[in-house]
Parts: sequence; structure tokens; C-alpha cells
Amino acid sequence: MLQEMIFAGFGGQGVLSMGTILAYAAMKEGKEVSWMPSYGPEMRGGTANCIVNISDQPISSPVVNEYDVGVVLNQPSLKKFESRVKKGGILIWESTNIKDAPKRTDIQLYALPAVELATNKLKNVKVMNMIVLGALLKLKQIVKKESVLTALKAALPERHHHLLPLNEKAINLGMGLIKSP
Amino acid sequence: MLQEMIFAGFGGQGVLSMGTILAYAAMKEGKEVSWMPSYGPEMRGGTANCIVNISDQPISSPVVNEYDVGVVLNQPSLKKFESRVKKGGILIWESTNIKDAPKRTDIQLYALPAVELATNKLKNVKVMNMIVLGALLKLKQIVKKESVLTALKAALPERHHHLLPLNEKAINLGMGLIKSP
Amino acid sequence: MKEGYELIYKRPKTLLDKRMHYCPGCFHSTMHKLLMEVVEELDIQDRTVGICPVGCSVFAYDYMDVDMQEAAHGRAAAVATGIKRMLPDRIVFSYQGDGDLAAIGTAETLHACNRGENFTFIFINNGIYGMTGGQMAPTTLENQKTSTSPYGRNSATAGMPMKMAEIVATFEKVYYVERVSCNTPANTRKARKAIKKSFEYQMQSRGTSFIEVASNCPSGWKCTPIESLDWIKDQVLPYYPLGVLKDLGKEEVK
Amino acid sequence: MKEGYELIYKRPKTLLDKRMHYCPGCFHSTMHKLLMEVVEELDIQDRTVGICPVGCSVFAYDYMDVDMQEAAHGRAAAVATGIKRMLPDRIVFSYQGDGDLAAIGTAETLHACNRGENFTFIFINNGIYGMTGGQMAPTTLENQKTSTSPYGRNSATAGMPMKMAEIVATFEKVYYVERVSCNTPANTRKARKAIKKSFEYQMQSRGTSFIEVASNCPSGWKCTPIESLDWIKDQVLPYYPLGVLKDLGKEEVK
Amino acid sequence: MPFKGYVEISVEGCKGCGLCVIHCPTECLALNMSDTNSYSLHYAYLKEPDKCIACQNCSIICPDAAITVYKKIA
Amino acid sequence: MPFKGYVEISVEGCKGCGLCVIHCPTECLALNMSDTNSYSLHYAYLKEPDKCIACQNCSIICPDAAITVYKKIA
Amino acid sequence: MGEIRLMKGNEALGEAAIRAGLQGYFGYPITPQSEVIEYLAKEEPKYDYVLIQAESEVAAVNMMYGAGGAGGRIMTTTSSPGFSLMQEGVSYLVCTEIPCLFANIVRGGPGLGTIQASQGDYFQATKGGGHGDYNMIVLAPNSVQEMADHTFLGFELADKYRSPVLLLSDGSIGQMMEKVELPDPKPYKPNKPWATVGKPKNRERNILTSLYILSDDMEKKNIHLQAKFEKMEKNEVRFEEYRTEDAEIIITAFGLTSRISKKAVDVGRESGIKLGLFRPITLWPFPKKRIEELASKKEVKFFISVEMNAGQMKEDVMLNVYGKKPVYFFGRFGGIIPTPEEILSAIKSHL
Amino acid sequence: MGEIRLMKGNEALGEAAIRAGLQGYFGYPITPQSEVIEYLAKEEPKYDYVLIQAESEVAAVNMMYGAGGAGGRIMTTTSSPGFSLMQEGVSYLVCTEIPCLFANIVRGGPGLGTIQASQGDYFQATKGGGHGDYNMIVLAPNSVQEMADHTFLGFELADKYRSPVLLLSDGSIGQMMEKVELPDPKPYKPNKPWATVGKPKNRERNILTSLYILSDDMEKKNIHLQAKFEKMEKNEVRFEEYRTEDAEIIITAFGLTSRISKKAVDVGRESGIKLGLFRPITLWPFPKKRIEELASKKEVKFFISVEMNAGQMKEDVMLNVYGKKPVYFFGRFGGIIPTPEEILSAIKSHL
Ligand SMILES: Cc1ncc(C[n+]2csc(CCOP(=O)(O)OP(=O)(O)O)c2C)c(N)n1
Ligand SMILES: Cc1ncc(C[n+]2csc(CCOP(=O)(O)OP(=O)(O)O)c2C)c(N)n1
Ligand code: SF4
Ligand code: SF4
Ligand code: SF4
Ligand code: SF4
Ligand code: SF4
Ligand code: SF4
Ligand SMILES: [Mg+2]
Ligand SMILES: [Mg+2]
Repeated sequence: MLQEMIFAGFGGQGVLSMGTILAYAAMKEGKEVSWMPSYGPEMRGGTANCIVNISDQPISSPVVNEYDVGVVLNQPSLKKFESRVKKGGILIWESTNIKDAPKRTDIQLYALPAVELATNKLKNVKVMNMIVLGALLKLKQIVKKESVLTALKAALPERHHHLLPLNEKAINLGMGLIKSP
Repeated sequence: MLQEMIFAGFGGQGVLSMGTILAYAAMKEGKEVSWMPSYGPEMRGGTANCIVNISDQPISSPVVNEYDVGVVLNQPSLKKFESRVKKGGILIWESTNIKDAPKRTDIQLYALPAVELATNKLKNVKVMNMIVLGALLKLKQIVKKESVLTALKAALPERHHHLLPLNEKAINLGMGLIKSP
Repeated sequence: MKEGYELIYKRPKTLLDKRMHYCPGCFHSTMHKLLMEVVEELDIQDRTVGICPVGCSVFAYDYMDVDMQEAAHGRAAAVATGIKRMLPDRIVFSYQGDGDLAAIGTAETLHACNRGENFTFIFINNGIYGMTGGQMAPTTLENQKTSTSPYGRNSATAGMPMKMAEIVATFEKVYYVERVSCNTPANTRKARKAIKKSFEYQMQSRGTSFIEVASNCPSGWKCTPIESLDWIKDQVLPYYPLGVLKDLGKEEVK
Repeated sequence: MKEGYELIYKRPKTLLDKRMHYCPGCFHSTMHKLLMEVVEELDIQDRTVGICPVGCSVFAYDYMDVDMQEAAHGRAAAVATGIKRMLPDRIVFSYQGDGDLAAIGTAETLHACNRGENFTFIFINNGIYGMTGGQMAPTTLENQKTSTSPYGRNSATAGMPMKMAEIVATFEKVYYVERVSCNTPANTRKARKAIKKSFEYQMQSRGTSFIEVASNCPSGWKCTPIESLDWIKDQVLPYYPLGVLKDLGKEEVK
Repeated sequence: MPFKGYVEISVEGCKGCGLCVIHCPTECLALNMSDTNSYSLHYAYLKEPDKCIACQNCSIICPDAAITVYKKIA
Repeated sequence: MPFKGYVEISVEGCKGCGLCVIHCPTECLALNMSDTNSYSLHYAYLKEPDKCIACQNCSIICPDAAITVYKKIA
Repeated sequence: MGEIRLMKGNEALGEAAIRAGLQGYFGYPITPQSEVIEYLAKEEPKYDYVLIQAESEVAAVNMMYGAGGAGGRIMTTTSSPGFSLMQEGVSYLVCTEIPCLFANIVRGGPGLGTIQASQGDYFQATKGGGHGDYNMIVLAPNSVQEMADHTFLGFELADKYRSPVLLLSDGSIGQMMEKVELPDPKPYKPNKPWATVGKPKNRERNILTSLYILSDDMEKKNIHLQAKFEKMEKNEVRFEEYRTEDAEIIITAFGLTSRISKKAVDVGRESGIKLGLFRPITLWPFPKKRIEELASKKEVKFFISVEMNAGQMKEDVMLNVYGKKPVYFFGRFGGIIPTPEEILSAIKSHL
Repeated sequence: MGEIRLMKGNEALGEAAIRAGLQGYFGYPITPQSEVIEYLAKEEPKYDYVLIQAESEVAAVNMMYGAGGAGGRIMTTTSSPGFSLMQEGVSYLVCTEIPCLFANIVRGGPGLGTIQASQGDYFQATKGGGHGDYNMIVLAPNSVQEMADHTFLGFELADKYRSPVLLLSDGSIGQMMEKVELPDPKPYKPNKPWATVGKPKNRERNILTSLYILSDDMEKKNIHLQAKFEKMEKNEVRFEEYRTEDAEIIITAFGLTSRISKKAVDVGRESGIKLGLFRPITLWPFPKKRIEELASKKEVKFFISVEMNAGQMKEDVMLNVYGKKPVYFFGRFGGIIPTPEEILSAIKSHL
């Protein structure tokens, strides 16, 4: 099955790496993946996003305009992408940053206070994105948690490997936020 | 009537200006003219030539490969252009410079020792080209002598105008070399 | 405004009321501000034409309220030449980064200087290609790490950091050359003075002015704005010392 | 050969037995000859690669019996860089005119020098665009008449004649810079020595050598070859003095 | 009160670079670490207003021209 | 005879520039003004052979490498 | 009637530019067009145009950008390799909509090639040698007279559309002399409210840029440009026909080869071959409709494109004949100019 | 099976070049392709290729000339404005017959434009942005995998024909990550007897030049080149088809748009529209014959060319459909990537 997803937020919130890790994990599971970032200087201090497609079949178009899953971490991204989640799709939004909640009623909405949780519970706001990713993993069994951990290990430079347990914690925390898939 | 002519010789022998003066004279008489030079560095010290077309009608092609009149002032030019004079056409060749005479029998040949005459009779080898031009004028009444003199005046910078009489002399000398037109 | 107080500094009106896209602490912003202060002070808004380069300051025209042209990468000096020759009584400045001016634009820069074109170069030397994401520039310091010199600039293969101010100062028709910075209030004041002086020289048709700014790039250098000031003081200024390299106007006075 | 006599000079074998297309008295010919004499003397024909420019010497490859590349106008330094980096143990020389090296090729020239590319520049400065029929070059003297400065070079609009040797000598990685001429037998001998020295430095990987030739162009200058020597002596050399501008090898010895 | 000057800093115009803070000779500026502007940046503010001597160091160094300076009329 | 050297000048290789002529210290070279080579150029020749001192001034300055120099074996 | 002179094509170009009110020339010498800058240098003291011999073609085209942006009536001339170097600049000028005149006096390529005349840069001129979607009006003179006339026209069109115009000629036309009736000098009164001349208090600042960082803006800009190009296609098509009324075979040729082909038409007609000549004067916009019409004529048997290249314009001919009739090609390369006889025998081989 | 990695297109290009035996890279940073030089800079200590960040694109292409002439396996990469600056050099390299690999990771133009992906440089790539008659093999990858594969292939073809090869990709493919199976490193054994490496006693000197001052020589050179181009046209045409067997409507698209069109085909088929996709892999030589065949198929109703430009490839499609069927166009500009839905609705408007 083809999963078309968008991850969007401020540059620095880790949206690109969230997408990368998911894509890597999927690839390690033998799936087809594509990861397409927004790029360029207009992103300086502005928003960044990436489209991640995961499928059992070769992926035709890496660019899509409607998504099965949207993950948005700041207000501008919500504004931009809320309408582009497919009917019946999932929208995860970071509720510490985003003040004006999404309004759609034909999609599943998940509000995650990931910044707050990362800051207060994990004492490191940087792993906020892993909390979100954890939640996504629970909601949609796109890839196994183990694959994500492998991906994290591959993505992080050796000198940051001591952060792996913290990241795993964050993922678990995120998974715990979702009651039933 | 369309007259297609080529003037060829060493750079410095004045072939380009011979052609220019003829073209200018023709233009002053209200005729259509075109003057097309060979150009470029391979001409440095090598041969130079120009094609001059004169006609009562607009000239279609300024480039031609067969000529009504050929005027050649050195051996390489004779070699190159002898065969390109139209059957029944005229070939004037400078016989001081050119050792191997032309061989064609289907054209009119005129050997002019213009260098020798310019050096010995006029004491200025530079007007050699005007001797040749004079001969051509006598052979073919393409333009009037007066027009050529006007052209010369226009072509020579003021400070060289004292040379006009010498040039006229050279033209007359050249005309005198031809018995009947 | 508080009673009993007078306004002594406010943002120049010629600097449009628009948030600049530059990273926090970037001297591009400072230089824009100073330029517009001088334009305002000299009251030459209606006679000023600026050229912005391709580089982080590619959008400079969004901020400065003067007529501007956006030049192709490296060609601002040629563009400035074209403008100034057409409009000799306008004040023309070409605003360029170090990749722009000292790499791809070397020929245009030096020949404009050699001809003594009567405009002002504002040369923002931040030792890096800011806009494209932190590649090595001709002015990157020895052993400095960038994305295309990840192990530090190797002068054996990439050469030494180029001293453009020193080079152009050797041209007879270059009238005024100064290297400034915006790393301290005092230096920033000098930078402002240098701009003003160059514009005045321009109005007097003295020839080329060249103001090199020992600038910063917190993003490209991967440091905070405040750390970037330390890097300037400790690493940049020893190699690129500040000061007037040439001022034919001064010699005249003497 | 006469009995009782020994041969003491003959045309080098590496200079092909072909009449050069250069005008009588043109130093392009002299420099080709000297280059090939040095190649023969050092026995490096099999390791030498030359680059000819676009300019009168565009056909240089017709005369020198070494592998050669014909570069686009102005880009010989970049071409030489490419060759030398691929083949670091070859002797590489880039042979360029003043239009080529100092106008369109300014950036490539200066950046190769700044990187200290380990090859030899032979820079034929004849103050004119010979090949294209005598237009003004960056090195044309003040008030000198050319087809694009028919009333004399006006330094107010065209700038001063550029001193390339002086400029490149300021670059740290440039090892050896000398300005030579072929206007007298003594100077021609020095020119030959300069070539030899630069090739030797190259074999020792010392960095860039830059040999500027105060050259002539009887055709472009509209004079006889002998008159061109007077012009060099009276007009050219006072502005472009001969001599070693830089020789890091010498300093080493001291 | 004896202060000679005061400054106004635009909350939205400030990018929180801190250059003004470290160059104020009387150390009267600071970044507001408990609040951010709409760009999520901690902005500078006049923390100790009575120390300001209206020297304009902050305004000249501020890249973004976010600072307005006033001086007591003598 | 007492001359120390002599030179051979290629008639076809010489372009008649005259540089050798003016730089020969013993003035033994000249252009042949009464003949030209196949390029219509007056070529240089050793006019006064007994003056040649084999100094090689002519050969070094000759742009076209048209001159070969010989020296008397001591 | 204007002044009549015997002039080289390159000189006529220069003189016509002066008469059209030239304000700035920026160029770099290259054979076979250096006479333009030389002519302008000689005439300079009499006028007050700016003349800069730039340090390179890259510098020249960017000086054009500045001077044109500042509102000047400006020009550069070059030949093939030089025009290749200008391609980035051309793309910028078109996008920034700066009116100016280019002349490419083409020589034989590729590479350094030869300095003899060629038409090998047709594609570069008409399909855009630079990056992005763009077009320029391309005028192809075939006589010294037209070198002058098209220069005049080129400046007008550049201003009319606020866009660069290209005069695509070749070395032969640049070097040859013919009689030319010079257009009378025309006072040039620019009206360029968009130019960067210094912003008065009462208008917004003028900005000249080709940067549109947001895709939406860039697309809008492109749509604007395409609309302008369409307008040019509608209004500016120019061509010439010779004895096409009853022609069975149509030679298509531009520039110099159109003159040679004209002669071929006459010679061919004499021997009973019903030839006609179709000569595009604007290579872009290409005279599409008229070619289509000719292709639809019953009596027309085939087309033959005669060029001094490998058959570049032939593609444009084909795109409009579009299968209705065969389209053949005859060409010579690298500086060789075909003769009327060669053209005829090429035609005969298809009879 | 080769090593599998998740990589950006630009990185895959760099890694594949290394594995193909890269000996020299000469380039200048420009978005969206700077990752290539950055990747090579990072890997440099492990290999012994030469890497120069040139002072400009002009310098880079001329370093290529020198290094390629000296026999190296060499490459440069750039994006649109940078490739425009290289056009003189490209023309020189083709004429001098120096094998090398170019990559143009296209962005939106004209002018400075936008850094977002575009296909606006199709004409420049296929018709020659430089002067003179020339062609290059142009490969248009549409995936990260092909960025690697075409790099490998490009080097091979360059050597096979002693000619530059161009990889025409775009910013999206350069920036996106996909799974890529890297080709195994292949020892590179150059056989280039023509290279300027120093002349041993027993051979004539090697000269690399594009100067042919005499027209006859230049014409011969051109005839030689044209013969080589013909050989390429015969041997090197590459394309791909998807569901064309019974298609009534054929989408033609290359690069990124071919992938999006593929999706459009599937979606369209679901709603009963018999779509098929024809994707040229080599943009030059263009798959002429196959398009002709498709156009001749009875069931095919029309073609529609989908591009991120104003319809450049459409001309090549038309030249080969040549009136047999209508050829429509749908495109977006300046960095906007069309969606499958847009493509479908464009198609529907022609039903
Ligand atoms: C012809 C061309 N080449 C390359 C680029 C890509 N490019 C844009 S800005 C830039 C360099 C920016 O560095 P610098 O000039 O130092 O300015 P900064 O951003 O550091 O202020 C480059 C290489 C381009 N736009 N055009
Ligand atoms: C891109 C390009 N621009 C211009 C030319 C024309 N051109 C050929 S040689 C030359 C200048 C020659 O002068 P110089 O380099 O001084 O060499 P010289 O002939 O004096 O030895 C020029 C401008 C060219 N071939 N290519
Ligand atoms: S990237 Fe560097 S130069 Fe560019 S705005 Fe940021 S700090 Fe300034
Ligand atoms: S034109 Fe000048 S540089 Fe060229 S060969 Fe003649 S004298 Fe020498
Ligand atoms: S004006 Fe001076 S004292 Fe007052 S806040 Fe600014 S820097 Fe501090
Ligand atoms: S210097 Fe300006 S931008 Fe920086 S913190 Fe102070 S007020 Fe804010
Ligand atoms: S060797 Fe010396 S003396 Fe003999 S001819 Fe030559 S210059 Fe004169
Ligand atoms: S120097 Fe050489 S070319 Fe000149 S006259 Fe003497 S022999 Fe002849
Ligand atoms: Mg920079
Ligand atoms: Mg020169």
C-alpha cells in the first residue's frame, strides 16, 4: 500500500530528519520510499517540509498534493497543509506551538503537546520530533519501531550515539500518547 | 548588365582598394554594386582578394564563383582564379610578379608589367594597381574615368590628395596599354 | 516618546519598514542600515542607484528604498559601470559578497577598478558563500572548515585567502580603499563614515571607492552571532586588518 | 659546414621546420624559439604540454613539437590548471597574449596564481590585440593609438595600462615573476634563462612562475620591426621595467 | 531620576542576536528569555532603564535597526 | 684568414626583419636589397664574413631561428 | 532620401545605430565584427554616446544590463563564441525586460572554428542559448542596406516590447560593401518610467530583477513573458517572397543564403524549373502561417531549406509544412558559402 | 547486487562518479546541486581524484577542457545560469572531441529565476546553447537510481564517442532521497592515444584544437562531427514506455514529469481513459522512430506533452508525429511541479 505523508514545521524543528528516519526505516524493511524536501533560502528561518512516500510498489510520483498523513509542527504549516490531507486521512499537529487548532471534521485529528513533553519530561526539546514520530508509528504501522531505531543509529553520527536511548524514550512516549491505533 | 569581377594579389598590392574605387565609382554613376573581401588572419602576408559586382539591377548574390573579369597580381592568385574566369571573359595579369603565364585559350588574356612600369616610369610602385585599373577601364567601359577620379578623391584622405595627379597618370598609362577595347 | 527627551537615533526612513530575511546578527543587515542612513543624511535618495548581487543580499532591494538593479552573479561591477556611465551624476553603489566579487566577478571587479569607474564598492567579505549554504569562498581563511573544505581550507590546493582591498588599492585610478567591520560600535561608526566619504568622493568624481567589510556569517560559520564577533577579532582581523588602505583625498590635503 | 669550424648554434629540433606565420620581427617567433631551445636543453619534450591562446599565437601548436592544447580566448590558465592537476609531473606552460591574459582571462589568471598552480605563464604583452587587427589591450600605453583608441588611449575612460606582473607578484603562492624582452641580444638571453629557471622550479613543484614579455607588434603598431624596438625602449620599458619582480628561490639561497 | 537616556526596542524587529546586549557599556540591555516574538525569537529589552547613557552603541551595532534612542534634554 | 666565426642564414626562413643586422656588433650582416626570397622579402646575408666573431647575437635575436652559427675550432 | 554611402555591413550597422540615437555601446573585439566598435570609436568625438571596450563579452552584456536598466538606448555586437559567452546575460536581460540590441555576426563553429561566415547559430538565436523559456525577436538582414535598416528597426522593437532584440547576420554581410541609403537621424526620446534613474519622492522605487524565488511568482513572470512573446508572434512576423506565385519548388533561406538562392531561382527558372524563394526576415517570430499556406498550395511540390549549417531552420520549416510536402535540405558548413549552381543541382537531385 | 543506500539524487551522482573512476571534478557551487561538490569534498581523502572549486563556471568548463584533454575521466555539475555560462566551453569541448560529463540540475528560469525544479533548459540541452552545429547525448534521469546509473553510463558514452555527455536533471531529483542500488566500482582503464600527456619520441605530437581557419578544413571537421552524431542517433536512442500497448492517448514526458505522468496514467486508466506514457530517456538523440510508430497506430488519438516549461520537447514530438495525430501540451512553469490531477484534467479537456 502507498502511504503519502507530509512533515512540516519551522526549520530546526527536525521535520526533515523525522522524514528521513522514517524513509530509511522503510527502506531497511524492503519497501520503496521517496523523500522530497522543500529547499532553498526562502526556507531560512521560515518553514521547511518534506514529502515522504512509502510503498510496496515502485513509487511513481514523488510529488503529491494530497496526503494520507500530515504532520505539522507550526502554525504556518497547519495553514498550508490542513486542507491537503485526504478525506479520512490523519493530521497530527503539535499543540504547544500551534494556537489555532485545525478545523476539519472529515479527517482524524491528533493534537500532541510534543514540545512541552520533550522540554518537561525529557529535558531536551530536540527530541520533540521523535515523540511525534512515535505517535505516528502507533497510529499507522508503516514500519516497525525496531527499524526506526536502526535508522536512528545510522542517521546519527557516532559521537551522538549516546543520545540513542533518549530518542527511544521519546518514541515510546509518543506511542504512549495514542490510545488505540 | 551584371559584371562579376575578382581582384586578387598579395596583401599590400592594393587589390582591395582597387576594387573599392571601382565599386565607388560605379555607385556614383547610380549603379548597383557589391564588394566582398576575403578577410582574416590567414591573409596576413598571404593573398587577399575581393569580388566586385556591378549591375543595373539589384545584385542578388554578392558571392560568385565564376567571373567575367579576373585581375590577378601574383602567382598564387593566378593559380587559384585562372580557371574561374568565364569562357570568353577577361583575365588581366601582372607580368612582373607572375612568372608562369596563364594557359587558357578560351578567354582574353592581358599581361601587364604594371610593377615595372610603376617603378620605372612613375617612380612609385604603389600606383601599380591604378595602372591595372586603367587598363581594365579601357577594356571594359564599366565606369567612366571621371567617376574613378572622383572615387579616388573620396577614398584618399585629404593629406594624400597631392597624390591624385600621380594616380591619374597611372590610370592613363594603364589605359594606354590597351590598344583597342 | 517621553517628555523631556529628544530623539537622537531612529531607523532611517530610507530603510523600508520590512523585516530583513538575514539571519540574526548578520552584518548584511547592519550594512544595509548604514547605507540608508548615509543616503538619508546626504539627502540623495532621488539620485542613488544600487546594485545587489547574487548572494544572501540578493534581496537587498526589498529593504532599501532606492532604485536598484539585481545583477547576475559576479557581474555587479559591470552593471554599476553601465549605470554610472549612463547617469554620471547619480550616486551608484555595487553591493557584493566575497564569492560574487572575488571569485566569479574577479575580472569585472578589477577592470572597473582599473578604469577608475566612479562608483562605490561595498564588499561584504564574510569568508564564505552564505546563500548557497556555506561553501568555501576565495576569502575563506586557511584551515577554515566549510561545506566544500570540510577538513579546512587547504592552501596548497585552494590557495591563500584573497586580499581584494590590497589588490585594488594598487590601481592608480582607485581613489579610496578602506577595510571596515561592524563588530564593535566604534568600528561600525567608522564603517558608516567610510560609506559617507566614498559617496562624497563620488559626487566629486574622484574615481573608484572600495569599502571592504570584514563581515560575519553566523549560519555559515555555524556559531552564534556573538561567537561570530570573536571569530572576527581572533581570526579574521589579524589576516584582514582594518583601516584605510588608500585615500588620495587625504594625501591631497596634506 | 666549413672545415675547422664547429657548430655553436642551430635552430632547436623541437621547433618544427615550418615557416611561422608571424609578421617579420615579431617576438612571438622569438619566444617560440626560446621555449623550444629550453625544452631541448632540458630534454623534456616527452613531458611538456603547452597551451596556446586565442591571439596571434593561436597557431603556436603548428611550430612547437610538443603536445599542445588550444584554449578558448582567455582561459589558458584554467586549461593549464586542468592539465597540470591531472598530470602533476609534466612541465606545463600557458602561452598567452595581453588581451587573452589581462582582459577576458583576468579571473582565470589571478585565481591560478592565487592557488599557486605549478605551471609557467608566458605572457606576451605587446600592448595590443594583434590577431584581431590592432585594437586596444588592457596594457596599451596611455595615449597610444589603436583601432579602438584612434585618438590615443584615454586613461580617464579606459584606465591605466595594467601591470600584470606586478599584480600577480603580490600573491603568496606565486614563486617567480620576471619581466623580460627580446629587444636586444642580452635581453633575449635573459628571457631564455627565465624560461629555463621557471621550468626548473616547476620540476621542483615550487608553484606559479610568471614571465611577462615586453613584446612587440610591428603590424599593430604600424611600424617596421626595427622601429618597434625603439618604441619598446622609449615607451614600453619605462612603464614596464624589465627585471625579476619576485624569486622566492633566490631568497631561499640568500 | 538621573538617567540620561532611554531606548525603545522593537519586539518584532529584534532578532535576538544579542549584539546590543554585549556592547552596552552600562549593561542595561538583556534578552528576554521568558518570552518570544512571533518569529519564536527572544527579543532584547531595556532591562535597567536608569543606567542608559544614550551612547547609541546599541543602535549603531543593531543589525536590524530595531533600536530607537532618546536623550534627556539638557 | 683571421675570422673566428661564420653564420648561415636560411634564405627562405629569413623574413627580412633586420633585427640581426642592427644587433651584429661587427656589422657584418646586411639585407640583400637586390633580391627577394619566394615570399618577396629581402633576406639577410653575411656581407662581411671576415668580421664575424661568432658572438651569436644575431642567432639569439633572430625571431625565426633562421641563423646557424659556427666557430673556428681553437 | 537619406544619405547614400558605400559601406561595409559592420560600418552601416554602427552608423545606423548612431542615427537611431545610440547612447551606449559595450563590446569586445572579435572577427568578423570588430569594425563596429572601430567605427564607433572613430566617430565618438562627434557624438555623446558612451563607448566601452569591455574586458570580455561577459562584462559587455552585463554593462548592457546596467546601462539599459538605467534607461539607455544601448547595443553590443559580437560573433559566435562571444555570443555564447553572453548567454547567461541574455537570459537575464529578457527576464528583466531590458530593451537593447544585440548583433551576432556569425562565423563558423563549433568551438573556435573559423572566422568565415556561417549560419550555425540559428538554433542558439531562435530557441534560446541561455537557460529558461524565452525568445527574442531575431532579425536576419541579407544586405548592407538591411544591416542599417534592421539596426534602426531593432532599437524600435526593443523599446516597443521592452525586450532585447537580436540581429543575426554573418561575416560576409558584415565585411562586404554595398550601397546603403542611411536612415535620417531620429531624435530619441526615451520614455522608460521603469528605469533605475534614482527614485523621486513621488514614485515607488524601481527595481530591476529576474529573481522570483517563489514558484508562484516565477510562474506568473513566465506567463507574462509568454504573453508578450505571443504578441510579438502576432505582430512582428516579417518575410519576403520572390517568384513564389506559381512556384513548384520553394527554397527557404535567410540572410546571405537568401540572396544566393534568389539567383538560383532566376537561373533555375531560365532552365524551366519553377522555383520560388521564401525568406524569413524575422527568424523568430518565424513566419509560420505563410509557410503553412505555401505548403497547402497544390502546385507546390516540395520545399528545400538552404542554409550555411547542418539544417537548423529546416526544423522550423518542417514544423509548419508539417507533412504536407517533403522538405529537403541543402547546406554547406564552416564558412563555405554555397553557390547558386550547387543549390540548383541539389534541387535537381530531388526532381 | 550493489550496495543499497538512501541518498539524495545529487549525492548518488557524486558517489556513482567516484565508482566510475572519477579523476577530476571542476565545479562552482549553485543551488540546487551544490551537494555534488560537497559530497565529493567529503569523500576526497579516501580517493585520489582532483577536486577544484573553480572561481566560476567559465573557469570550471575550461579546466574540464584541460583535464579532459590530458586524458582524465572528468565531470562538472551546475544548474541553469551556470550552464549558460559554460556554453562557449561546451561548444569547444564538442568540437575538440574531449570526453567528459556535464550535469545540469535545472532550476526555473529565465534569468536568476527560482531555485525550484524546472525543465526549461530542454532546448539549450538538445539544440545547442552554444554556437555552431553540435549535439551531445543528453540523458534525462527520473529517479535517484538513474542519477547514479546515468552517471555511470554517461562516462562510458563520453569515452565511446569521444564527446561530452550531458545529464539533464532537475532540482527535485537532485534534492530528493530514494533508495539507490549503487553500481559496483569499475576500474577505469583509459585508452586515449590522442590525449596531451607529453609526446614520446615515437609518435607525432598530439594537438587538441577546435580552430580550423580554412573553410574547407572547418567543413570537413563539421562533416566528421555530423557523422559521429548520426552514429549516436543510430545507436544511443533510449526510451521507456508504460501501458502504451493499447493506449489511445499518449503522454510524452521526460525526467520528473514522466514519473508524475506515470501516476496520471494509472489514475486515468482507473476512470476508463486509455492512457499510455512515452518517456524519452535520451533527449538527444530523440526517439524519433518510435514516436513515429506510435503516431501511426490506429488506436492512438492524440499526444500530449507534459513538461515543466513552455512546451519545448513538444516541438520534437511534433516533428515526429508530423501531422499524423494532434499534439497537445500541458505544462507548469518556474518551479511548479504539475500534479497527476492537473495532467488528467488537461487531458480531459481534449477528449
Ligand atoms: C552563475 C551563477 N553561479 C552560481 C550561482 C549560485 N550562487 C548564488 S549566491 C553564490 C555565492 C554567495 O556567496 P557570496 O557572494 O560570498 O555572498 P554571501 O551569500 O556570502 O553574502 C553562489 C555561488 C549563481 N546564482 N549564478
Ligand atoms: C570569446 C572570444 N572573444 C573574442 C575573440 C576574438 N579575439 C581573438 S584574439 C583576440 C585578442 C588577441 O590579442 P592578444 O591576446 O593580445 O594576442 P596577440 O594577438 O596580441 O598576440 C580576440 C579579442 C575570440 N576569439 N573569442
Ligand atoms: S547565511 Fe550568513 S551571510 Fe547569509 S544571512 Fe545568514 S548569516 Fe548572513
Ligand atoms: S600582428 Fe603583431 S603580434 Fe601578430 S604576428 Fe604580426 S606583429 Fe606579431
Ligand atoms: S544607548 Fe548606550 S547605554 Fe543606552 S542602552 Fe544603548 S548602549 Fe546601553
Ligand atoms: S542588536 Fe538588535 S536585533 Fe540584536 S538583540 Fe539587540 S535589538 Fe535585537
Ligand atoms: S655571430 Fe655575431 S658577429 Fe657573427 S654575424 Fe652574428 S652577430 Fe655578427
Ligand atoms: S633576424 Fe632573422 S629573420 Fe630577421 S633579418 Fe635577420 S635572419 Fe632574417
Ligand atoms: Mg560571502
Ligand atoms: Mg597582444
